[in-house]
Formats: sequence, C-alpha cells, structure tokens
Amino acid sequence: MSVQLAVRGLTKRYKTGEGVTGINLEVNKGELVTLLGPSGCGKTTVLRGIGGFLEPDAGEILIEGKSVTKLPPEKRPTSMVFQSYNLWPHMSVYDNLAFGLKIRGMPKADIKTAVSDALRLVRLPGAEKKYPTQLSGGQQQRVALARSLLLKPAVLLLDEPFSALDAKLRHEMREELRDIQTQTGLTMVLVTHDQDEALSLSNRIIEMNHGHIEQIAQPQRIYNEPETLYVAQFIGKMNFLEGVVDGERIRVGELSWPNAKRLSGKVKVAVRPEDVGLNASSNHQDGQGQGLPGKIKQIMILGHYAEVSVDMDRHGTLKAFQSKEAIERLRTGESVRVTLASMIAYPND
Amino acid sequence: MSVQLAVRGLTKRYKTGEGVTGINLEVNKGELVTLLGPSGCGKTTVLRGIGGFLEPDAGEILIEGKSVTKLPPEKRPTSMVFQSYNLWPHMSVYDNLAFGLKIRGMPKADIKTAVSDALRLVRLPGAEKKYPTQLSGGQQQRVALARSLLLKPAVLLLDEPFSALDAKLRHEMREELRDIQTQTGLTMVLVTHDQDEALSLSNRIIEMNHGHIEQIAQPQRIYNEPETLYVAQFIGKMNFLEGVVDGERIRVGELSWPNAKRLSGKVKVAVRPEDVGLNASSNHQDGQGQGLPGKIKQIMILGHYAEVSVDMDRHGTLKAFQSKEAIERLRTGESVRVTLASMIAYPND
Amino acid sequence: MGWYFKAIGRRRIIEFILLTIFAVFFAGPLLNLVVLAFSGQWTYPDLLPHQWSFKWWRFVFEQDDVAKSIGLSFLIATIVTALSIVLCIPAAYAFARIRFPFKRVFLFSFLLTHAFPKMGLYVSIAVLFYKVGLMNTMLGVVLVHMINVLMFMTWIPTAAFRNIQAAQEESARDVGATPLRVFRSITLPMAMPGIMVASVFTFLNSLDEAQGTFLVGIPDIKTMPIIMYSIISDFPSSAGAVFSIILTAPTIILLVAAQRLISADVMASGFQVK
Amino acid sequence: MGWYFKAIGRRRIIEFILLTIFAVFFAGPLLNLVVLAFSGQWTYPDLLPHQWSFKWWRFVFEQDDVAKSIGLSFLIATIVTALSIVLCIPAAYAFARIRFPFKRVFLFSFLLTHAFPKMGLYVSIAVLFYKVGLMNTMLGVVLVHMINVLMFMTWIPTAAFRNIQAAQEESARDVGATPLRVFRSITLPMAMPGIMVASVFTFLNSLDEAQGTFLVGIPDIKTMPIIMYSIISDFPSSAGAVFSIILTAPTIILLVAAQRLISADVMASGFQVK
Repeated sequence: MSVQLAVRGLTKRYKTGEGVTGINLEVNKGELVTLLGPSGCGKTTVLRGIGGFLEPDAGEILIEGKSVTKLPPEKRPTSMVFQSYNLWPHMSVYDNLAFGLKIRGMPKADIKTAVSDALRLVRLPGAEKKYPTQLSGGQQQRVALARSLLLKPAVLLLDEPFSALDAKLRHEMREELRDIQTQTGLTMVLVTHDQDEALSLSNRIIEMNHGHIEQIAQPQRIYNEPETLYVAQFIGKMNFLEGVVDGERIRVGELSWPNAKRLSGKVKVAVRPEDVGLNASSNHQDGQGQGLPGKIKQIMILGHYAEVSVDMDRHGTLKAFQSKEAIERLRTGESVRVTLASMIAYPND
Repeated sequence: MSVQLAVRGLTKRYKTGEGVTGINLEVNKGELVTLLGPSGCGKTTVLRGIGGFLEPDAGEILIEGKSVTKLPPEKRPTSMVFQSYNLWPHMSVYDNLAFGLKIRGMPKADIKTAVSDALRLVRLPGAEKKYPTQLSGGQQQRVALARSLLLKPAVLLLDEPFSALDAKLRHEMREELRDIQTQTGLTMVLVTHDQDEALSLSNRIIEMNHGHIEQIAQPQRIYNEPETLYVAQFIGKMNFLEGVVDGERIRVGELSWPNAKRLSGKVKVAVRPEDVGLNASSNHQDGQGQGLPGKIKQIMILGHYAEVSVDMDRHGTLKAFQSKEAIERLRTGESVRVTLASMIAYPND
Repeated sequence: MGWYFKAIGRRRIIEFILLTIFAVFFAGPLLNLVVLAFSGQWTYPDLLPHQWSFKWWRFVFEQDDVAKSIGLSFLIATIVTALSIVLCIPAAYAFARIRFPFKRVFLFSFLLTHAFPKMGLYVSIAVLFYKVGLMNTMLGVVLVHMINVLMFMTWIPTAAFRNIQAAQEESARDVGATPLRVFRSITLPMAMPGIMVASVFTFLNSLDEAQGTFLVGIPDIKTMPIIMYSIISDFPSSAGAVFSIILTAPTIILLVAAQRLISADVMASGFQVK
Repeated sequence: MGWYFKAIGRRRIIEFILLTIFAVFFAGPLLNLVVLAFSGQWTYPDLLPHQWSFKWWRFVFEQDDVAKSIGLSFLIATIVTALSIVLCIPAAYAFARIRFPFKRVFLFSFLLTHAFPKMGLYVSIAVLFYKVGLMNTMLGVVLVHMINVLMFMTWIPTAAFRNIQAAQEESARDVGATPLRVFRSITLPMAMPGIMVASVFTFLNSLDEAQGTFLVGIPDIKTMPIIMYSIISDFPSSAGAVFSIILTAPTIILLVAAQRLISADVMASGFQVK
C-alpha cells in the first residue's frame, strides 16, 4: 500500500494556548483514518491544516509524495465535508454540485452525468432541482458529500460530518459512508469526538489529546490495548482500581495478574465492564466464588445487555456489563463476589 | 402498593390531527413510569394533561384517589420538570427555588433550610447566589429538578428533562435521577423518546404510538416480549424475516420454532441481534453448522461488542451482535451459517 | 400557550380588535388624505366631499417648482444610494469579518441614529459646510442624506455578511474557487437580500428627508419635501394632500417591489442580530 | 476566518482605519459644535477660536421662550412615554401570545414607519385634527408624537415577551402561582429590559420631534426643536450650537443610564426577531 497522505511535524499554536505540536502521521491509499479526541484536542486543527485552511507554524504536508504545504485550499487535491452549513442556499443542488466542475472547465454534458452519478451514489437521485432549504439535515450532508466526491479528491476530509444529525440518522449515515468508501476506494480522514463512530468506521484511529497524538492503532487494538491511561479512559467504559506491585505480580485484593509491563509501587488497574464477572456470594462455599466482595447498587437494563453498578468495599463503584440472561440471577442490594477476567496496568501518576 | 395516579379515558385531539385517544393508565406510589414513543405519539400530551397544562376533551385524572381534572396547574399536587428553559433568568437560584415556597407562605428560615437541602440532593450545594446564566445546561436542569423536588409533589412529571444535554451528561443525570428516586421515594412519570433512558430508568414502560398505548410492561418484559410489531421495531435493534406457518411450527428456511401464538399463513419473525449466531461455513462438515446461508458484509466494532451485517441469500441483511472474542474468528466477505437462538412471531400485516 | 387567552374564541376576537385598531390608526389618515386630494367641495360635518375633482392635482402640477423638485429628489436619492453602496458594502464586509462585540456596536449606533436629536447634528454639519463652502450645493445635500443612512447601510449588510458561515466560503475555496470568485459567486449573492433591503431604505429615506435638506440646501436645492412644506403653508390642505400622495407613491411601489423580490424570511435574516 | 484579512497585522490596521472614520464622521461634527458653543471670537481659517466664552449660553437662556420650551418638551415627552406604555404593553403581550407570522408583520411595520414619508402622514393627521379641533393643542402634539413611536413601543416589547418561553411561565404556574402572579413576578420582570429600551426610545424621540409638532402645534405649542429652528434662522450659528447641546444632553444622559441599567446583551435580546 502506498502512502497517500503524510503529515510531518505539523505545529500550529493559537494565542488561546490551544493548537497542535509536532504531529506526525501517514495515511495509506484507500484507508479511512479517524482523528478522535475531545473538543479542543487539536483534531480539527490537523484536518484544516491538511485542507489548507490554516497556515502551520511548522511542519510539512505531503499528498501523493508532493508537498502541498504552501498551496491555498483551491490548489490542493483535497476536499472537505464540513460539520454543517455546507451548501450555498442561493444555488440549486445541481448548481452546488456543478460549481467546482465548472471552475475546472468541464464540458456541460459531462457535468450533468457526473452530478447525477454522484447524487445516485449518496442515494439522492433526481434531487438536482431542489434547493438546500428544501432538504432535511441528513439530505444536505449527503449533497455536501456528493459535492466532494465529484471532485475525486486524493484525500477526502470529513469534519464531524454527522454530529448535527440525530442518533438514528447518524447510524445510517455511518453505514452509508462505509459503503461509499468501499465502492470508491477513496482515502478519507474523518474527525470525530464520537468514539462509537471512530470504532465502527475506521481502519485506524488516531487518538489525540491536548495537541499531541496519544496512540495510532486499529480500532480493536486501541480498545483492547490502550497504550496510555488517557486512551483507556477515553475509549469505551472502563473501571479503574488501585493495585499494588508484589514482586512479579500485580495484586488487587486477593486477585492478581502477572506484571507484564514491569511496573513498580502503586499502579492503576483498568478493567473493561465486560470483563467484570459477578457471582452471588451464596455460591461462595462451592469454591468458585473467589473474588472481591461487593454489593449490587443498581441494575440498568440497556437492551441486549445490562449495566450493573457494584459498590465495592474498598474500590469505589465498579460497572459490569452482563448479558440479559445473567441479569435474571442478580438482585439490587445483593452481596456478590467480583472477578476480573482481564486487566491492563498503568503507572499511577 | 396504592395507586398514586390514575388516568381514565384521557382524550385530546388537536386540529392538526395529532393528540391522544382513550388513554388509561395507573401509576403506583413510588413508581417511576416512562411514557416512551417517537415525537408526535402523544406522550407529552398525556403528561401535560396530568400537569393541568391542557384541557382534555374527555377523561379523568385522579391523584391519590381525588379527581384533579378541573383544577388549574397551580392547584394540582403535581410538579413538572420541562425539557429546557425552566429557570427564571432574572432570579438567583435561591429565588428560583424559594418562589413556590413563598407562595405557600412558608417561613423564611424554613425556606432557607429546604432550599439548601434540595440543592444538596441534586449535588449543587451552595449554588444559591448564582444566576441561571452562570450555570451549565446540566446544572440548570439540576436546579429545575430541585425546584420541583422541594414542593414534595404527589407526582413528579419529567418532560424529556435530559434531551438537551450531551450524551455523557445524560448518562450521569440518569443515574442521579435513579438515586434521587430511591432516596425520596417520589412517584415519577417521565416522558422520553430515548429507549435507553426508558429501559434503564423505569419500573414500567408505557409504549405509545399515534395517540394510543401499545404496551405497558416492565423494561425487561417489553424488551424480551414486545406485544406488537410496532413495539418490536421501536425498542432495541431487531431483525425481521419472512416466515411461513407449517402446521404446528413456524419455518424460516431450514430453521423452525413452535407456533405458540397459533398464527397462520405468512408471518413476520423478529429476532434480536444478540440471538443471531454466526458459524463459519467451513465448520459445516462437523455437523454443528446448521442454519441459513449468508455472507458477512460489514463488521462494526462498538467497544465491548461488534455489530455484524450479514447479507442473507433470501432474507435481506441481518444484524448480529457478537462479543469481541467471537469477532476475531470472522472476516468480511466470509460465508457463514446463521442460527437464530430465539424469535417472536407476528402476523404479517 | 399563555394563560392570557384560554379559549380560542376569545383569542380570535382580541386578535381582530387589535388588528382593526392598527389598521384604523394607519390606514385611516391615509384614506382621508386620498379623499381630500380628489375632493372638489367639502364642508366640515359631511363624511365625504360633495364633489370629486382633479383640480388640486392640476393646481399642484402647474406649479413651476413641482416637476423640477420631483426630478431633483429622485436624482439625489439615486446618487445617495449609489454612493452609500460603494462606501458601505466594503466596510460592512470588513466589519462582518472582524471579531468584536457586534451586537453592542450595532445597538449603540442604532440607538444613536434613532434617538439622537438630528437637529444638533445637522446644525453642526451646517456650520462645517458653511466653512468649506458646501452650503446650497448638491454635494452638501447628498452628504447630509448619507449621514442619515450610514448606519443602516453598514449594519444591515454587515448582519447579512455575518450570516454567511465561514464553512460556506471555505467550501467554495475547497472546490477550487479563488478568493475573488468566492466573493462574487458565493458571498455577494448570499448577502444580496440584506444589501437590497438597505438600499431600498436608503432610497426612500433620501426621498423623504426634509430637515437636513432645508438647513443645508436652501435656497436653491429644493427637493419634494421642501416644496411640500411651502405648499402646505401657502395653499389649502387639499394641495398638500395631493403632494403627500405624490411623495407616498414611490414608497408604496418600492415596498411592494421589494416584497416581491425578497421573501419576508430572507429580509428578516438581514435584521437578525447575531 | 474570511480570506479578506490574511495577516493579523493587516486586519488590525484596517480595523483601526474603519473605526477612526466612523469616529470622525460622528464625533467630529459634535466636537465642532461644542467648540462653537463656547467660542467668543472665531474667524474662518483658524482651527480653534481666539476667545472662549459663555456669552452664547447667556444669550440663549435670556430668551424668554427657551426655559418654557424645555419644560414643555420634557412634559410632553413624559406624557407620551407614559401613555405609550399604558397603550402598547398590553397590546405587545397579546401580540406575543397570538400566533401569526410575526417576522413579516414586524418587518413590514418597521419598513412602513421608517421608509414611509412622514410628511404625508402628518398632513393627513393635521387635516383630521383640524376637523376635530386638536390643532394647536397639547393633546394634538402628544398624539402626533405617539404615532411616531407606536411601532417601537409595540414591537420591541412584543419581541421581549416572545423571548419568554412558555415553559418559563408554566413552571411558575406549576409551583403554585396564579396567572396574575405569573405575569407580575415572571413575565413582566423578564420583559422589562425590552420595555425600558422602548421607553427610552420613545422619550428621546418625543424630545426631538419637530416636523409633526410644527404642523400640529403652531403657533402656541413650542417645544425645544421648534424654538431651535427659529433661533437658527434668526441668530448666529453659535446660538444654534448652544441649543443643540441642550437638546443633545438628555439623550446622552439617558443612553448612558440605559447602558448601565441594562447590559447590552439583554438589550439586544429585545431586538431579536424570533
């Protein structure tokens, strides 16, 4: 796979103190990479830097091996879908889509074909004559997507394109974007603060925090093996317990695991809620009821699974995801033994 | 348990064609009941009817056995938390909370104690002197909740109180509301369009559709045994397949289940994504690979589980929830055998 | 949803009464004016004149000054509008793109131009003009008219330019348009309703301006409202009525035209203070 | 974020130039006015007068009419403001609670009162007043002033009332307040900034009104602006400058007071067309 986009040492500082420092990343041809992080982490700054909408203080941006750092947006082979207010309300959908092609001097007949093809791709065939205000929010974003797709950009940039839509539509649009990416094979960089969106759509996720990159990895990897405490906190729900290094093992109460990272002193032990096992204390005598003592505080049923809050004697409140079958054996207020199927340890800072 | 609130035959029709017809429901003392449905289903109309903010065309509302149908809102023993714009911006938090108590003629010292208690209950101790504009959206809703709690209403009404907040805050507020309900033992009626909210908070859910009630049941029951096709579609994700009644059994391809509801002809078979099992076709020879043939179209990882889209030969696209362990054995494009662990059948209409 | 009107019936009635009052308050005097302008003979207690006639129209148009003053008024209004557009649109665009407390500035200048005693301003301008020899010149009158509309011509287009999202301009750059092309094809057309509303305002305001024109333009620059003053004081009220109608006609025509060209929603967006 | 200003340096410069132009355009004439009012001797090419003096102030206040006219102007402005509040606030509340295309009506009446030639209206009113004997009376002048401000006094409070969410009134009912208590404790205080802005407008507008007062009030009802006209035509410009300052002073005082009482944001909410 060839590298389609490379960002080298991108730095941009704002007077407010926000910005990014020394961002390095590479995106392969045909990949969908997500810049994920909370607002103010600099993800949009990186995207706008790639698109040419801001002048970096330092660093270089290469697309298909050529530096575009000095080019204005209209000269870059990128195209951007913005969060909202994308379309020009005084132009019909056709004119919105044709605008860029006209500038390129494409013959009128070709424009017509290209526009209707693009509209078919975003599932809005025949919408040419409508005006943006006649379209729903989701339809407007589809048109904006079509406008960018039409130009066959070397890199398609998406700046939280679905965040203004409601939950159901957002899910639909995600699947459609995935389909379009499969069909067109376009290289895409998506900015989002929504970890579900990042996990479900990306080939790789770039997790950002305070202007730097915390981790670049595939979704499963970033979920299963978050490299830093920050990533562990940000992606998915996570329980944190205080652990102690005891020679070759890390201990939390009577539970222990090998000290793979060779940490020392006190450590933070991160456990996913789906790795938390609950056994009624009454089963203790049969020898399997090992674990930390706790008491069920609340059971929230969330459809196909339930989130159980367990008040631990010494470890605050833990969350456990349980299947709907498992939940029927549990009662609020009941004492349980908590087992932790797997964990990740971090130095305590 | 005594009945705290009863609605009998509530009917209210608007000129737009929306409204509710013949609503009957009972809420027990200390219960939290949710009115769930899409916008326009009439859930807010029912709530406003209970609160006295609209005059019903017909029907009666009883609180603690007494009819309040003819009383204006200020005379009813109810209190309502609105979706937003609750607070009075020209009054401090203290004055916002004290307003209702002053009208009731409570002595000033008592008001002071009551206000500070209520603010502690909603985790905003000492916020008395702030003004609403100085508070975040979540804090404003907490103050609004405190204002209603202060009055110790016979029934607390909540009209999508968290829908204007962001996802994370919404989750927090849900847990807090649950805690407050446990502590105060108040009877609550919550209106929401968010099924997660309804499933996680309620003692019982009242599922509404087009101005009538579809089902009243406990969350688990409504999730596991949706009475109507509408409820099956609305609550949680659901797959629908075409089935055929074949004597005592309902068949979908080579799979079959007993015809418990005694349906006839063609039926709709509803299957939860978590009940969809996927086996790689290569395992077929070992005898366990029974099921419907399909091909994996897309795998979306959603943290502790993954949503797998399977293109079925004859049944469109099915969604399957798979654990993160199970997913590692599956590849996009792979042929699989699909098993359905359980199903609910509905007449085909 | 207010408690004010419980029954829809009562609401309807009050609505009707209110609208009637407003109609009578504004349409009443104007209707009276029309009747007056076409009346031949009319004695007090009667509701309508005895005789209808065009005699006052003939009388007004036979006045030498009238035709000239109409031409002059429209000429000045056109110059004022054109100059204001040239001056204020670039300023408006600049203001729209500068970040400062827009609301505050808008409001303050709105209050200033609307609540400030114009006579004070006019007198001081007259004093200045006297020194630089602009009294009794077209240019002087045009400048006075422009001072009146400067705020409108700047702030309404500013609001219109502000309503254009950065993403809308950036999208256009993104698909390959140069900055100039973006302004011509995206920014300007999107702000056009606001600019048109402001221009109509300016034109009508200039047509109607009397105080400043009187102070700066006398004795030679006599626009329609100035002539009207003298007719009103020297001749019967019917002549004044005729002149009033002549003065009112372009307003109504322009307002109706503006309403057709620009939908009320778009116009309103020009006023939204963001 | 616009392409217009790339470098922050250039933006700063343009910002500065623009603000300077605006300041010179408005502050310049006013400053000139102040200098003029306190000048003893002043010959043309010099920038400042040779002598400073209060002689024109003494001259103006020695005029018999002046003190009387100031009192009269403030009396009329107070009456106009009070009557407008009594008339318009209930109407505004009713309008705010009636559902009709508010934007359209607001805009149309805004255009009407601002672009409509006032002379036409005044003449027809004068004709009516003549018939019913209101010419040359206080009541007549008050009525003319009220017609000028009716739109402001209705629509600004209407917008303020509209900004109050139904849920805010309903919450108050919910905690036990009667409809009247809700209006007194919730609705009215929340709309107060809008009402105050409108009232300040009305007061200043009445203080400054000259055209209508002249037509309806002559010869006996002489307010400040009317007196000023005659002083300007009969005496040197320095006397006019003094009078201009007297007329301007209450405006500035009221504007500053209003700014202190009401934050700009709250004031702005009164203008927001929803």
